[in-house]
Amino acid sequence: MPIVHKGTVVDNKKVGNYFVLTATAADMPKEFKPGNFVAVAIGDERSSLILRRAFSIYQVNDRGVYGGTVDIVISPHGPGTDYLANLKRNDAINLVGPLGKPFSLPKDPVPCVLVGGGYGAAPLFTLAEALTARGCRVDFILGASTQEKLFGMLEARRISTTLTVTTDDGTSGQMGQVTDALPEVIKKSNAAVIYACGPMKMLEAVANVANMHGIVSQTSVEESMACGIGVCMTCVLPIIGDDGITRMLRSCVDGPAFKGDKVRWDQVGKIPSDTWGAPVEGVN
Amino acid sequence: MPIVHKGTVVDNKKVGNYFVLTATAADMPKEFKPGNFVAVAIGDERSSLILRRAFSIYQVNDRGVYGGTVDIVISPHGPGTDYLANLKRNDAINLVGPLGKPFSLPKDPVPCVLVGGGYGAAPLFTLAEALTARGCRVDFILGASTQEKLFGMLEARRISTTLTVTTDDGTSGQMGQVTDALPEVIKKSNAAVIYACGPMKMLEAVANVANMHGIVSQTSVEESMACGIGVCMTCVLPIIGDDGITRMLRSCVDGPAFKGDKVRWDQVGKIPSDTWGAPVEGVN
Amino acid sequence: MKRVPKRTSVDMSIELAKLRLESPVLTASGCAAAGKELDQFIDISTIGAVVTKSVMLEPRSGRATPRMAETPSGMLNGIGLQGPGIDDFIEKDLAWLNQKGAKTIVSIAGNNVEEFGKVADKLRDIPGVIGIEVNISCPNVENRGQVFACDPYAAADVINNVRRNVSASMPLFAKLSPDVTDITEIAKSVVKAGADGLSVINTLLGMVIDTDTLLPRLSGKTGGLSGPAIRPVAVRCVYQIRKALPNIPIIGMGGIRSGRDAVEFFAAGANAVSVGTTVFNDPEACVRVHDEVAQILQDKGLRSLAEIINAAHEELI
Amino acid sequence: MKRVPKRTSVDMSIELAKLRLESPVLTASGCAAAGKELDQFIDISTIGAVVTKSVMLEPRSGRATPRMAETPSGMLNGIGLQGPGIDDFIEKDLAWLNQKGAKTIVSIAGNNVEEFGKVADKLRDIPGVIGIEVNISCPNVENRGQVFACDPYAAADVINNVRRNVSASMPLFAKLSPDVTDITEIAKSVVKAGADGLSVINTLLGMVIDTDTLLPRLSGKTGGLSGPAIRPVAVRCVYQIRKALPNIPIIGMGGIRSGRDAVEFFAAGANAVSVGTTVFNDPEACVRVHDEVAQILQDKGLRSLAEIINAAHEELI
Ligand SMILES: Cc1cc2nc3c(=O)[nH]c(=O)nc-3n(C[C@H](O)[C@H](O)[C@H](O)COP(=O)(O)OP(=O)(O)OC[C@H]3O[C@@H](n4cnc5c(N)ncnc54)[C@H](O)[C@@H]3O)c2cc1C
Ligand SMILES: Cc1cc2nc3c(=O)[nH]c(=O)nc-3n(C[C@H](O)[C@H](O)[C@H](O)COP(=O)(O)OP(=O)(O)OC[C@H]3O[C@@H](n4cnc5c(N)ncnc54)[C@H](O)[C@@H]3O)c2cc1C
Ligand SMILES: Cc1cc2nc3c(=O)[nH]c(=O)nc-3n(C[C@H](O)[C@H](O)[C@H](O)COP(=O)(O)O)c2cc1C
Ligand SMILES: Cc1cc2nc3c(=O)[nH]c(=O)nc-3n(C[C@H](O)[C@H](O)[C@H](O)COP(=O)(O)O)c2cc1C
Ligand code: FES
Ligand code: FES
Repeated sequence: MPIVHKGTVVDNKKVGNYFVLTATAADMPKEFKPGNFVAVAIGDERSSLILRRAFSIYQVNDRGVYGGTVDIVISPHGPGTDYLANLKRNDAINLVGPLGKPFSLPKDPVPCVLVGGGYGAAPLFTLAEALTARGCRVDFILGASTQEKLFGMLEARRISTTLTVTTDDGTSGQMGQVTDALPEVIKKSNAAVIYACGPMKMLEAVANVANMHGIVSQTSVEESMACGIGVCMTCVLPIIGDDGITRMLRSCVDGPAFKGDKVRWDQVGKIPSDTWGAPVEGVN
Repeated sequence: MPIVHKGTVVDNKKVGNYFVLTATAADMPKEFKPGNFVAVAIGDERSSLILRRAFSIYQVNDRGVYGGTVDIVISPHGPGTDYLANLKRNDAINLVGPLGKPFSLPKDPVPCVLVGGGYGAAPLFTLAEALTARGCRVDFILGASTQEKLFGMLEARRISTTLTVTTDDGTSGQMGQVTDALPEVIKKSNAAVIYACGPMKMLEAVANVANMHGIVSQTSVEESMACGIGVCMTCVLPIIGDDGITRMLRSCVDGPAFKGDKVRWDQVGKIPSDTWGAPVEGVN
Repeated sequence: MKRVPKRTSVDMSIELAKLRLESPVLTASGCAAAGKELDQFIDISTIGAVVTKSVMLEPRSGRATPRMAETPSGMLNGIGLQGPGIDDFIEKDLAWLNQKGAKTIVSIAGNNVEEFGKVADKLRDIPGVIGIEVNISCPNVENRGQVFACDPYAAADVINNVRRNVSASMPLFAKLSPDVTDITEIAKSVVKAGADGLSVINTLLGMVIDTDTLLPRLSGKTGGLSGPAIRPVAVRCVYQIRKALPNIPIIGMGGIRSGRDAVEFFAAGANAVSVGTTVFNDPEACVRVHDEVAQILQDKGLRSLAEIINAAHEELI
Repeated sequence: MKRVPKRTSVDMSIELAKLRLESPVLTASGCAAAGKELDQFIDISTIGAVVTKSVMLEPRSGRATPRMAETPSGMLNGIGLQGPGIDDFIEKDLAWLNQKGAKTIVSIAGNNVEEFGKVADKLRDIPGVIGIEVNISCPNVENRGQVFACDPYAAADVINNVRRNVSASMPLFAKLSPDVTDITEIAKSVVKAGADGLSVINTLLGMVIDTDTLLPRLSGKTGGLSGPAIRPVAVRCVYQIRKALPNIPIIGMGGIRSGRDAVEFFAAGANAVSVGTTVFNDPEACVRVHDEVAQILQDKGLRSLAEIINAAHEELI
């Protein structure tokens, strides 16, 4: 069960272009599963920003000196993320979580490739641990536009069989995109599942590669969210159900991870005309 | 000329029920005269509180290690004052000032009584210095509901000929109100002018005592202000002009100090029917 | 631990149309889905009532994303009434609410007057529905037509039709839009047509433009503005309607964030309040607001909420 | 040091009705008095124009205090048009503005249709007045306090009368209220009656209740809501009017705090903008907003403000 926690910032350090913020979080770590996220309030009741911001949970610790804590990775680029990046030790921070469906884990100890784009890597490290604990081989691919925007290279190296790094500008690893490296990694590792988190375009490309190789992908999407808890219907995208019918599902409670072959990638931001309940005339 | 200054908090200490906040203020101290106030923003552009709050300038320093600074006294009791009371050293603070007409000083070195109610004492200390510099005798009366709400006793004692203290509950000084002590102080000091700052009811009572003694009073009023710079017309009260006509004057630019006998005390919060431009039918 | 209202000595129960509710704080339609998700944070059976997301006759996909934009102290939404349709709603959502012991006010919407009636008819004799809120004011309907709530005749037609399709004892609340020249005119019209009470207010029509693309941020271009930003407009609407209709039950809403905010609505004339957008910020808000109101009343030395209702109308008390 | 707009390579000048202004940023009526106080902070002659506080025929005391209440990201005001009357205004305020070289748009108001005409007539042949903004968002004393701007006929009557009392070349702007069911109807009506342009929007009617006394906070009970809170409503109004009247000059306003906010208005269809409530927070706002808009245009690689006006209307560009 998610909780609302009035926490405090334990630490907030700059790492490349990002900030890794540690906050007290009471019982959240106990409830946590890889793939969950938290919704963070931006300021107190004086703030003009009334919507929470969603952040993948990067790490949890339920036995620290501060009791339970969670770590999130912040990419500052707007009013909310800027605010959080500037928080200091002991500042108040209000979190709701853990939220969202966790990643589905394979029943058998099959090889898995984890693909993270930029801060999208954040939820993959606890996932890697869980997979490893099940005996899965884990190979990592981290990509970003440039070196500063890569996240978690050292850690990925530590917990994976292989780590492949790509940057668009070649400042670190191979020049290119994660999907340029993906087929090779799939081949070498004999992957059965691909997990991916990052920009929507990357997820689409990863899902396509997985489909082409006939293997399962789980993509953790990032849709604009107002509530994060499933009550507002802002965070929807077209997902094909087991019955073959496309529905507008909430990424906050039905996701954020969806099977890559179930997302209508080319129709994200639209209502496909065959969607359950779509307007008859096709207007929006 | 007032300026808009993006300053920082140098210090913020609790004194009784109040906080004395010191902020960098660039050239404000050079322009300052006793009786001026500053308008302080509550938070940055993320704040939902968009109006500034007015505070009497308590002290200025134009040669400190931080350059120019101003001190204000904060009585926390609402969202804006609570916010300011919680500011810490190095926090950002945005000030506009110095604002308002300064107190008028007597041309001759006449005895003056300074009456401060609660944090209303704040603007009186620099005034006392200016009066003393002109050779005026200064007697102080400080009053409050209770001891914790008295402000500046030590300082008042230091810069005045006599200090009289009153509290409603008798926790410090005489039990009673400032006006209970005032006639005696007027008599002893042979006062020619009374300066007062504090709650409106106190100002009214002080003005009445002054009138009864046939001496001049200057009362620094506190009306709810939206702009503090004279452009919004929210801070008005009925003031009798030299021509005998009552006008709704802005306390931020025509005051905050007005001659006590020119304020229509019983009509504050109303439009007296003989006001310049009053509605003909007397409706509001 | 799900939050439940604190027990106090203050009587927080209310009379609302033909209803008696233990708490004056309800959810707002579209801001609590059908209660299930919120029940992780608060015990949904302990709040005044769950007002469900407006449901239509058929399933509905809603609008394309982006469906929302944050605004100063508020937000703009253009969900487009995504929902499962009334049959599925009754079968799943209502069944869940009943099993939980929640009090449910079902919000209904329609593309035309007839549809409203059909949806209402489906709710006839369904157990657990304590009231129906008729959303005649959603500005987001994809149908280009004028909003029902902006025309006294269209608004009355809808209420009339719904009234005919429900039992006489079923409390009907008409939900009004503030986007009109005179909201009391619409209020009078729907009351005459058979509404037992009024829900005041729905969102204000607004637009946010993306300064990068220079195009409207929402896929539907305009959307509904909600949150604390609109509170003064909502309080004014409640006040005006209470003045015009001294006895009509009113559910007040629009930007309620705290108990103090709710007290403004009660004083203006609301008999109950709905908390909408604030739930996105604080999933426990409905219970917290209840507790804060009780505390304020206690601090004032009052024994019941009833004592402050209409207090801002000196002529009524 | 008074702040003045930074020089940049971006052409920030605009055409507005028959006017050519060097900056698109004006003050908003009632939020800058007659410019003198702001001239301590910014060089008032360097902004687009000073729109003065609405002036009436006779001196006016305004309403009793309290005249304002702060609201989430906004404020409520009920000043009641305090002012010196048109004669005194011309003699003192306008003389000062002229001496400073400011461009002045005089906002006028009246208790009835005739009064508007009389005030306008007084301004005939007075040098330095580059335009007149007609504040029809005030109550018509002769018609039960009905606001002129809420009725297309009353609004047109006022504009008609003013038009007859000024020279044909004098640009007239009608200032519209958002408190109407269809703002484009009022817009069309006043344009037909002779308005050369529209000022969009005035405040929204609102109320704040003091939770201690349980009574309305303002002496006039209701007041006008302004500030960032109302921006989405204002942008929507500008957008709707631009769509309905593709060529009418529009001064956009309502909650502009930053250059980004102003860009929303330009994209929605405003040819110029007024900054109101924000001036209370930042006395330098008119110049700052100008600078920020110029910077945004420069960052977009654009050479003139004209390139973004109407950009949100795909059909118009
Ligand atoms: C499941 C999930 C996990 C995420 N994990 C991370 C993470 O680990 N690190 C990180 O830096 N960011 C993460 N994000 C994105 C992050 O939530 C947005 O960057 C952030 O909300 C933007 O807020 P802002 O005020 O800085 O920017 P603005 O763009 O100004 O935000 C304005 C509004 O839009 C919403 N919004 C805008 N972009 C997004 C977005 N991409 N996703 C959700 N809401 C959005 C905001 O919540 C806010 O209400 C995640 C998003 C989701 C949905
Ligand atoms: C000239 C002047 C000098 C002042 N000097 C001091 C001082 O030295 N120390 C001190 O603690 N306070 C002083 N005040 C009062 C102080 O400005 C208010 O207490 C403060 O604005 C209240 O803000 P709030 O958010 O805490 O409370 P709220 O009551 O919630 O304020 C809400 C709104 O009302 C306005 N407001 C409410 N009360 C007042 C008031 N009394 N005066 C002006 N605006 C008000 C606020 O500016 C704000 O916009 C002074 C006021 C004036 C006019
Ligand atoms: C995301 C969202 C969805 C909404 N959906 C509905 C709806 O389906 N039916 C309805 O009558 N009102 C709907 N509303 C309006 C709210 O019920 C409420 O009237 C309005 O938001 C004002 O209250 P608030 O400021 O507390 O949110 C919705 C509001 C929001 C923010
Ligand atoms: C204190 C105050 C006084 C105002 N006085 C007038 C006025 O005299 N005439 C007028 O046309 N508008 C008046 N307005 C409305 C503003 O000009 C403007 O239309 C409105 O406030 C919206 O813009 P803003 O959000 O930038 O303030 C006033 C607004 C405020 C806040
Ligand atoms: S963010 Fe509200 S339903 Fe997903
Ligand atoms: S506070 Fe605005 S005129 Fe005085």
